[in-house]
Amino acid sequence: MKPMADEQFEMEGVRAPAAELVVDLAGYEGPIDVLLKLAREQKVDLIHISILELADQYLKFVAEAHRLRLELAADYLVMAAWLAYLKSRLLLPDPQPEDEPTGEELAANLTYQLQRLEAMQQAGVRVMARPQLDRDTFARGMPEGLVMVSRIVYDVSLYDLLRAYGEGRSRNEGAVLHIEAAELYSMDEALERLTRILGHVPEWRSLASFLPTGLANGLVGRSAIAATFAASLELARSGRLQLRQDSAFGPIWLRSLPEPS
Amino acid sequence: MSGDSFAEQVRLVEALLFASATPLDEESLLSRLPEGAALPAVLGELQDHYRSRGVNLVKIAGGWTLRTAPDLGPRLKLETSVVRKLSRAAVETLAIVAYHQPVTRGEIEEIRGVALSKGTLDTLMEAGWVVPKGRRQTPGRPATWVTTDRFLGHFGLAGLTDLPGVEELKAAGLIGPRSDVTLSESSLQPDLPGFAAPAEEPEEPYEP
Amino acid sequence: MSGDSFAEQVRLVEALLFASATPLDEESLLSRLPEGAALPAVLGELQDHYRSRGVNLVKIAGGWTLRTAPDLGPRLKLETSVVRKLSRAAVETLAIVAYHQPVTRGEIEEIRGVALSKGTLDTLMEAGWVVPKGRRQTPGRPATWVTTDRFLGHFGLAGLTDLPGVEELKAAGLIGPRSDVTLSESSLQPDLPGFAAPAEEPEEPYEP
Repeated sequence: MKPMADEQFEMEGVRAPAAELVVDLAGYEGPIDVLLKLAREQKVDLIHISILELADQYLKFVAEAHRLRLELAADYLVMAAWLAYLKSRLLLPDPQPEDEPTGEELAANLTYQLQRLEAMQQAGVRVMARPQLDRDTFARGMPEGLVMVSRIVYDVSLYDLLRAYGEGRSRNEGAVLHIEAAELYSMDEALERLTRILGHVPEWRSLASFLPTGLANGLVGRSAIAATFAASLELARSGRLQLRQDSAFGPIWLRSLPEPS
Repeated sequence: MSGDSFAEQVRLVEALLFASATPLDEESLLSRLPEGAALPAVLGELQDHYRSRGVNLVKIAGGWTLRTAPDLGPRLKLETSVVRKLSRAAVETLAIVAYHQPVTRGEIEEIRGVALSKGTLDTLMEAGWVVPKGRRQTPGRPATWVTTDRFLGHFGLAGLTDLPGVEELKAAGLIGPRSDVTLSESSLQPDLPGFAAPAEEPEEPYEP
Repeated sequence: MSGDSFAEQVRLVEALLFASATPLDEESLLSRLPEGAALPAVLGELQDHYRSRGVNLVKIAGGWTLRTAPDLGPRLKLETSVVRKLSRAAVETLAIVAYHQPVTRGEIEEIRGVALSKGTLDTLMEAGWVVPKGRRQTPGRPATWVTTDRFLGHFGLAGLTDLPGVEELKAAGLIGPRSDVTLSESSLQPDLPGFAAPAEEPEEPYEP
């Protein structure tokens, strides 16, 4: 499997001419990975690994990379510096203040990191070695499916029903009453119509003959009678016509008066 | 590969039939078996094996496939009950149908003062509580809605006359002036419910 | 229905497992069996029956399903198979997420001792094997990553406790939080690689 080049690590593998150390940077996944590979070469359990020896090997690895003029990522150089420091802590007596970890503690932690990385690398290999779906093992190609029929049960009681109805009614009881504008023959229209005809009516004629034609007998017709009558009263008051009714409920007659000169 | 035992051939054909997304004809099966494999015998063996099981080997449209046994078909279905809340609009609409039936959609909207969203009557019809019955003899001949026996059953009513009357609802405090709305407020806020022009309700998510 | 014989229960469960497109958990199976059915015995019977056949009964992601026998894989080579080659970084990262979940990007980088390149988690997420889930309640509230049921399904794992060697790793203290001092606490070398969190790549904003 070709490892994916990490972004700070895009150089191709380079082999040292000498057999002593092979530097193939493209194959490493960072400094800890390099350390782990070097540690494996010691062929002992990681718990008993010699950190001093490991530090030496790593420093040699970095030196070799330098000799080959390989550009090492900063991580690798920082690790080299840290290992050199650790080496000195392990070799010299420990005059450190108490809140500082001892050289042995630092070494133990490095061992732990190596173990943990190794454990994860092995786990990855073991997981990948399992039978994989659509490679080693296949699921049913034509599942007929299981039919799930769900029946909906509504959670609503008679009380909910009555309350909802009551709320609706209560809401509407407080509502504003809208009166629709009815289509009626207005007094203004009647006044205009009568005024237009006046002057041509010297003889008595019944009020009914002044009604606009083509009106239905219903509400609009009745409103036309009322409006025309009211308009005739208005014109009589201003002295433009005369009104006459011979008996109760009898026909109403009208005629025009000459314009006051 | 030619060394496959008969049992191995049976295993392979079984796996192929299981995993294939289509029925496999004998040609396709043979192409995956060693030269000279006795496919008819293999298929015969599998057919015998599965005859009494929950899955059968059947030939469909020239290809072989594994199918669940026909007698188990109904057992593969599962009916479950899902308890759901009815929306407020639906409850109110149901109540209006109950009290005013037969009632048209337009009349329900007039009573509620808002337009009825699409799913509301559908939901009630699906629940089996209301049905359309007849038409109003007015222009457009709109359908009228009534409640069903199932509605009476769900709410434990012997009949529609069991529903309390408007006066009784008033006495029970279920109808009455709303204390939270005063006249002065309502004149300031023309968009109070019941005052605004009917507007389409926000459609509630409705799943069939 | 309660009169189902054991053999009938086996047939029914077999048919259910064949018909279902996904693994079925025991609850779903029980809901389709008569009251008091001996599901463990039924499953045991089926598992035994299929052990030597071309299809096996396996437990995956908490449910039961039938899968073709792994040894036949190379012989099946169905058109649907797309084998994904994973980079070494991706395999290691997948293992770390699987064994340490929920885990942040920073923690993955700490274990590997190297910054994670951009595509690695993307590749795993694209495969449907890992997803971000929740955030760690630490400064920066980093997203944490977990594996999915699809990951379990792909690798045929019944659950996370079924991961290879998970018990041993736990016992060895190589999985789980570590209580003792970490090197990053060393005041002398606060920025050592692998000990402090590596230089964080600009994290894309992540909305759960």
